[in-house]
Amino acid sequence: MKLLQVQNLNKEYYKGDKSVIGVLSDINFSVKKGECFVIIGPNGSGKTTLLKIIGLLELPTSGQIFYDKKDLIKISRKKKVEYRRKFSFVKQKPVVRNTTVFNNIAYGLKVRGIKFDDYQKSVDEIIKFIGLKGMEKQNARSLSGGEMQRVAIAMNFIINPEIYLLDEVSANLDSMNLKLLDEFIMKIKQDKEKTIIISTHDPLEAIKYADRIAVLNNGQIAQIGTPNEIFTAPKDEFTALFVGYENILYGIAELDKATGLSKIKVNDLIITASSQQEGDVKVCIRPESIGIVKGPPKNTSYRNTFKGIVENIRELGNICHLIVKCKSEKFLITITELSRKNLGLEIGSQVFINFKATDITILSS
Amino acid sequence: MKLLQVQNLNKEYYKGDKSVIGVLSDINFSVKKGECFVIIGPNGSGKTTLLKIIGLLELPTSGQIFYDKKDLIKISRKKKVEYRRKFSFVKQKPVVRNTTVFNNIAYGLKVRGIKFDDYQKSVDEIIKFIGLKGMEKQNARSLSGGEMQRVAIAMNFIINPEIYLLDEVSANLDSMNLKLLDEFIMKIKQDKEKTIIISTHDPLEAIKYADRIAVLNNGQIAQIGTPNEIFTAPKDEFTALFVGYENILYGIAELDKATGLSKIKVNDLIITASSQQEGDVKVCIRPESIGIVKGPPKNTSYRNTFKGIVENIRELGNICHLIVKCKSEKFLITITELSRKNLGLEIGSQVFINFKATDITILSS
Amino acid sequence: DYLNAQNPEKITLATTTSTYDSGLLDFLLPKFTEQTGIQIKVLSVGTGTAIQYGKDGNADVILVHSRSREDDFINASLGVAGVPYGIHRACIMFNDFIIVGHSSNPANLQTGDNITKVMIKLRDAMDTGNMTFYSRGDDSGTHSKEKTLWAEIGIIVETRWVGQPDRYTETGQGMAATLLMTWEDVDAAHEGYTIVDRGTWFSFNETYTSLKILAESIIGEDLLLNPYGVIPVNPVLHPHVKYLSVSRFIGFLTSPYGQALINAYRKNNAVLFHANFGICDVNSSCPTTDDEIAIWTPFQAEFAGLTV
Amino acid sequence: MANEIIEGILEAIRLIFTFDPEVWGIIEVSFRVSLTSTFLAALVALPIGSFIGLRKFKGKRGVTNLINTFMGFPPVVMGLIVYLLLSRNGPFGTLGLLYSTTAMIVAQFLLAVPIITGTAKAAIESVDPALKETVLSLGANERQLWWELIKHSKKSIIAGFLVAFGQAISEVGAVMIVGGNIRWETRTFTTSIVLQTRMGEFGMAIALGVILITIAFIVNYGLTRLQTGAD
Amino acid sequence: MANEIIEGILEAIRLIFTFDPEVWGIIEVSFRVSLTSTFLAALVALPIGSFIGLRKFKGKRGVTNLINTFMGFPPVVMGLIVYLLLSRNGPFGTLGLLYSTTAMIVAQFLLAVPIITGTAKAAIESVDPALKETVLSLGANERQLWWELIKHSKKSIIAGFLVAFGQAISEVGAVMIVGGNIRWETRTFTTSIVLQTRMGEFGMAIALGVILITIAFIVNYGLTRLQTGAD
Ligand SMILES: Nc1ncnc2c1ncn2[C@@H]1O[C@H](COP(=O)(O)OP(=O)(O)OP(=O)(O)O)[C@@H](O)[C@H]1O
Ligand SMILES: Nc1ncnc2c1ncn2[C@@H]1O[C@H](COP(=O)(O)OP(=O)(O)OP(=O)(O)O)[C@@H](O)[C@H]1O
Ligand SMILES: [Mg+2]
Ligand SMILES: [Mg+2]
Repeated sequence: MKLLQVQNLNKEYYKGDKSVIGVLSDINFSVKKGECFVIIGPNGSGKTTLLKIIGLLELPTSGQIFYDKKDLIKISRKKKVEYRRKFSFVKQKPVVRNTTVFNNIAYGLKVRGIKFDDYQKSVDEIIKFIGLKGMEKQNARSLSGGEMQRVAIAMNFIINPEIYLLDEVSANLDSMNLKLLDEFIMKIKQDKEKTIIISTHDPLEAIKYADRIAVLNNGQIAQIGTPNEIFTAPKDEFTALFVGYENILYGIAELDKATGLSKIKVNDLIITASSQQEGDVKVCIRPESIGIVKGPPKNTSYRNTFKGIVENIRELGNICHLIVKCKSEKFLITITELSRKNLGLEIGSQVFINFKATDITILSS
Repeated sequence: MKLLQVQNLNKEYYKGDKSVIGVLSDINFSVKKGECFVIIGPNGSGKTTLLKIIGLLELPTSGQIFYDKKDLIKISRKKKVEYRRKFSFVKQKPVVRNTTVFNNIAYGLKVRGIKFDDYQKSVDEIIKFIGLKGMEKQNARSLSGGEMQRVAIAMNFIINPEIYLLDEVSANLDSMNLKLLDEFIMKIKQDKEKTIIISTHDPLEAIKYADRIAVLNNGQIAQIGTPNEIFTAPKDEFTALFVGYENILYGIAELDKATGLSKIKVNDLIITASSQQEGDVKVCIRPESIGIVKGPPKNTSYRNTFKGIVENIRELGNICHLIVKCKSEKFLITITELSRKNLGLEIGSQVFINFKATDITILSS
Repeated sequence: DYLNAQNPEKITLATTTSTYDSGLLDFLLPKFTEQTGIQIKVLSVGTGTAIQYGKDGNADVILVHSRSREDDFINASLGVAGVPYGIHRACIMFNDFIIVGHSSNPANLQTGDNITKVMIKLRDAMDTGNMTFYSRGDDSGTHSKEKTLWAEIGIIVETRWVGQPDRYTETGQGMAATLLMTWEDVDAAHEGYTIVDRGTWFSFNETYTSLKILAESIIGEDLLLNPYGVIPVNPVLHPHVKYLSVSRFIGFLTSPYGQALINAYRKNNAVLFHANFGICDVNSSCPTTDDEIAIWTPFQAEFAGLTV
Repeated sequence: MANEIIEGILEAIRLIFTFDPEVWGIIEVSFRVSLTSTFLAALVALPIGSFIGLRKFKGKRGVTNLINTFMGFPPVVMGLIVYLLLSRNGPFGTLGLLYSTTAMIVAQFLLAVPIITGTAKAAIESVDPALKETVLSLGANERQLWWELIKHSKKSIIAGFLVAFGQAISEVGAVMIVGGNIRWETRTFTTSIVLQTRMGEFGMAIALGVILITIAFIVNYGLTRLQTGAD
Repeated sequence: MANEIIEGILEAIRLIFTFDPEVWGIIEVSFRVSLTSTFLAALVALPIGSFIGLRKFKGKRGVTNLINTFMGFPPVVMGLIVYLLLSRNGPFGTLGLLYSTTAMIVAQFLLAVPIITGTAKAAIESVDPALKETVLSLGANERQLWWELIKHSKKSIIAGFLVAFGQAISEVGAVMIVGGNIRWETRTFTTSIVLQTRMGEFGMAIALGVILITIAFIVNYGLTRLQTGAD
């Protein structure tokens, strides 16, 4: 079901010298209810502008945005408030009101007419969750970069919107707080009623969260697809260069009590990982992490070894990309040209691929 | 030569409820001329506060900062301007003046009394360098997050200060612009007269730039040392958890014309890498990237294979850390407990370590 | 305030600043209120404004000193549709004008100079640049009087000294301010002279000690006299005015008691106003007609027998 | 010179401490009229000023100009206009409001509205647009946004209010015309000062000025606490 | 009512287009005096206001209060004080400045200084402290920082300036006392309006008001372009 549909969207700005510059041109995509849609693109590609237009904070020069078949661009000022309340918007540069942390987080509820007694508990809870317990009364303007980012996240998450718009939401967060953010987002993803649109310039973030990815380049959409499509089969050079490559597999993880490792069933392969996840997961293996050996390896620390056939070879200077098919799964592998020559690899060669249980990233999906 | 010396620095703030909170306590360190000093710490640990105090933008509650033996805290308002001009300060959240990109970048030169004719060329050049050619006349307030960050960087780099203070300088930059920043910083590092102090919460950034690292935890310095010391021998659990682990080796790279690969001499080891760097470099190999085999591997895509002895084993649940000594270098390696048991590894075991030429990061140092 | 406006026991008197500022009203009015319970709100403004207030019906009664404009005010043909703005003027008192200047007296005014001579001397001194004449230039009673005096020697001030404030300064302000400016002008080359009513003069003569009376009315000359008239606003035109209370007020002013009070009022030990209701000789400027006397006499009864 | 000023100050002290009923009446009228008119003006002007500051519309520059011009509307003329309106033969003559404190409040209100409108507009326009976006994105409706921006630019808005109050309390032209400077009723500090000046009582005029300034200082103290307070 | 106003407007048009020399003289005096005094006041008040806004010091609240109070300094009292200073037996009597446009400029200057100081202070204090930090870190000295903040809060500062100018051009108490309302010399719009009012010539008074407002509108148009301009 298409919840949000962006059609023929254009946005132009006047530059200082009054010449017109197109920032977004002919943007078309739609987002389904319950989906996590990631917009990835380099600096200045128009991500923030696009999110702002969707969030009804800016007007497009032309084009439509349908929400449940209603064109949001055309509605009245008053109606806009109503629709804006269906969105939350974590800004790239968080701005907080000149008041306490508590009041900032409570604001979204307050403007919706909720009474103090009714929101106090949930605000306290979320403050605890983002690790700012004890700072409720501090003026939010005096927070550190990461603290403020967390307040901005809490501010927007507490209002429990239909659609979350997150603009480079992980900026300024350290590794621990990134995990917190992951938890937040995963929780939302579980709720099939909630839709997420994230913008980022970080391919890893896109992999982490995306059900689908749109690659934005210079105000135009270069490619839309699943993470696997984007990362293993980029349509153009820009996408290839910008997002890089990554093996992304979907599987079901089971914890092996004896070893403390996860066994992940990916179609007809079983992959071992040191993370302790269970259930539906995404397995990410960097093409650089996979090694190739000719004979079946023995006595190694590589927990994952699969037999496969080289399906394709792309030479890229001193390195090359191999596509190796192991049973029904394909792997993208980066090796040096030297290795390829030494091993005498050609299309059709039989090889064994090797990767460590500690060297894969498992994301719940 | 100690250029900057921070002594017994304390900073306290009043919280909303008027209780006092210590943000920095008893900070002591010194920075040598020409050094790149990285302060790493989680959100809210006090990095920004520390940099602001050094940059004379905030007063400490107590303590001294000596610059060339002069205590900067005690000098007059007027003198402060003079010393402030020796610093540049890229803020965590860039703020630009409400004027064009050009004027923003030129501002630091203008306030130093330099005439338009004298700075015009260098401003134009730096604008080109940061990829904002054609946007000179755009109001800097309307820039995208990454563009603004680049303007902030250019604004501060063009004034050619003695000491660069960079607060989470890479935030908001996409991968291409990160490379640009690397170039900038490396260029400064080559100039032995220039000193850099960087704050970050990203261990990789610390590795990339640091000559020395200070780990800040909750307003206190947990450890100061070289990247290698910090990343392979963290003094406490906090540091270990926060910075993670990384093998960092120093060597001299030579390009092998025939293969297009680099040969890096690290003491008595030669490491092969697919990057095409030459000269003094830092070699970073993630502990997860290194595999272990019992017998000498043959016919593999692993360009780097070294014989070594297991020196130490640390068990960490389902995974464990091995320290393997290969000739005079030590490697930290993460494998699963299962692998260790299967391979029967004990302290003193002889093993071969394996890693791919494509799976190491080479940084010029 | 709204209620007060409906209350006939409160009437509004619009008057010129000279009567109010001299303190006379503060002396008289409480005595009236004491007798009748009628309170009087005083609006002390310029002559023109006082008359305008009367015309607009914003005052119940006016007390001014500009004979020609008073005549216009009660002139039916200048009213609204043949109804005059005011009726039954009563002249209640007068004082006189004097000419003051710095003691160096460059115009060389002499005691005993008649008014024509005084004006000629002033004109000559002004023309030679030896003095400045300070005129109120505000169409007030005093200003009208001044213009009449110039007209006596054939001068029309509007055209004679136009744009020459060094010789003829129009202050456009009240008497006090004009007197002050006359005093301040110390420029030896052309020292200041002005015409002032004796009431105001007595409020300031001890402050501006360098100013002296250089000319005053000589017996038998009424040109310098300054009669004050009180006129009720016409209730035919403005039905809301409290004509009855106003009539009692005028009865008070014109009664022997009121007249005696006026004569008794002193400031700086000087008599400022001379009561003249019903007196008809040259020295009182004889402004009240028999009709008017007849109208007000009945209202005086209320105050019979009262003594100062 | 020194004479008059010292005399004035001594007289001021004497008047205050002898609780001269006339002086206290004047204090009451002055502050009641000026505070009421300024507060009422703020009620009207804040919404208008912020509306103009917030919205973009055709003719905005013209409106801005008009407001700026009306900031300097001569009080005397305003007094005249209100006089003509409230005059017995004017449109509202039957209300009988002329020469009452109500009339004075009306005139000062009209003078204060443009001042507060203009400063509020400028203050609202100076707010960082990013804050506006944030507040909107959190679901604020126009009224809530407006209130947020007002709170944010509190300092400048209070400064504008203080200017308007200052002008009101020190204004003389309009209150003189529509109030009539009637003793015990509509006499204010300023009309009283004018009267004393006219009567050559400079010392007394200055005494009244001293008292006015002193009380204004105390009133401002309260308002200023708002300004330098919480923020 | 309607009479006087229409009559006033017609009279205003007639006066302007017949180039009545007296009216043009009044225009010249009014605007010269008020513009000069406001500009001079801005020169003094901007540095003071921003200094107070920028720095933290002991007694800042007291100073703020004082400024706010002096925003409402009664022009009549200011007129008196300047009069006493310039009077023949006052300390500056020998300068012979009384009843000159210079004296009027002095009085209006003193009235405008607190208004501009107060609004500038509030405007400077409303600037995001992060901008201040950035400008300082780029090496600006105090003067340069100050100028940056002024530019940044341009809108509110111009609003303050416009208020001060508006008050100056419409002020009557002080210019009347120290200028003397001398025809052909120190007569301004407002003193003239007062005179016409005293004479009961309400129509003429309104005519002058209309002309004043019209010209003020044109003057403000220029100043407002600065305010809504580049920014
Ligand atoms: N008001 C404006 N006037 C002119 N140009 C603008 C304006 N706002 C944005 N732009 C330009 O539009 C382009 C897209 O901006 P946007 O903020 O959407 O980029 P982004 O993809 O979010 O980049 P980043 O990753 O750096 O945040 C940029 O080049 C920016 O300079
Ligand atoms: N003015 C202030 N009042 C009260 N607390 C403050 C103030 N300024 C900073 N703090 C607190 O001091 C601590 C350190 O802040 P600082 O900005 O130095 O952290 P940081 O290390 O830069 O963090 P981040 O990585 O999030 O930017 C934070 O907890 C912050 O809330
Ligand atoms: Mg962006
Ligand atoms: Mg920080």
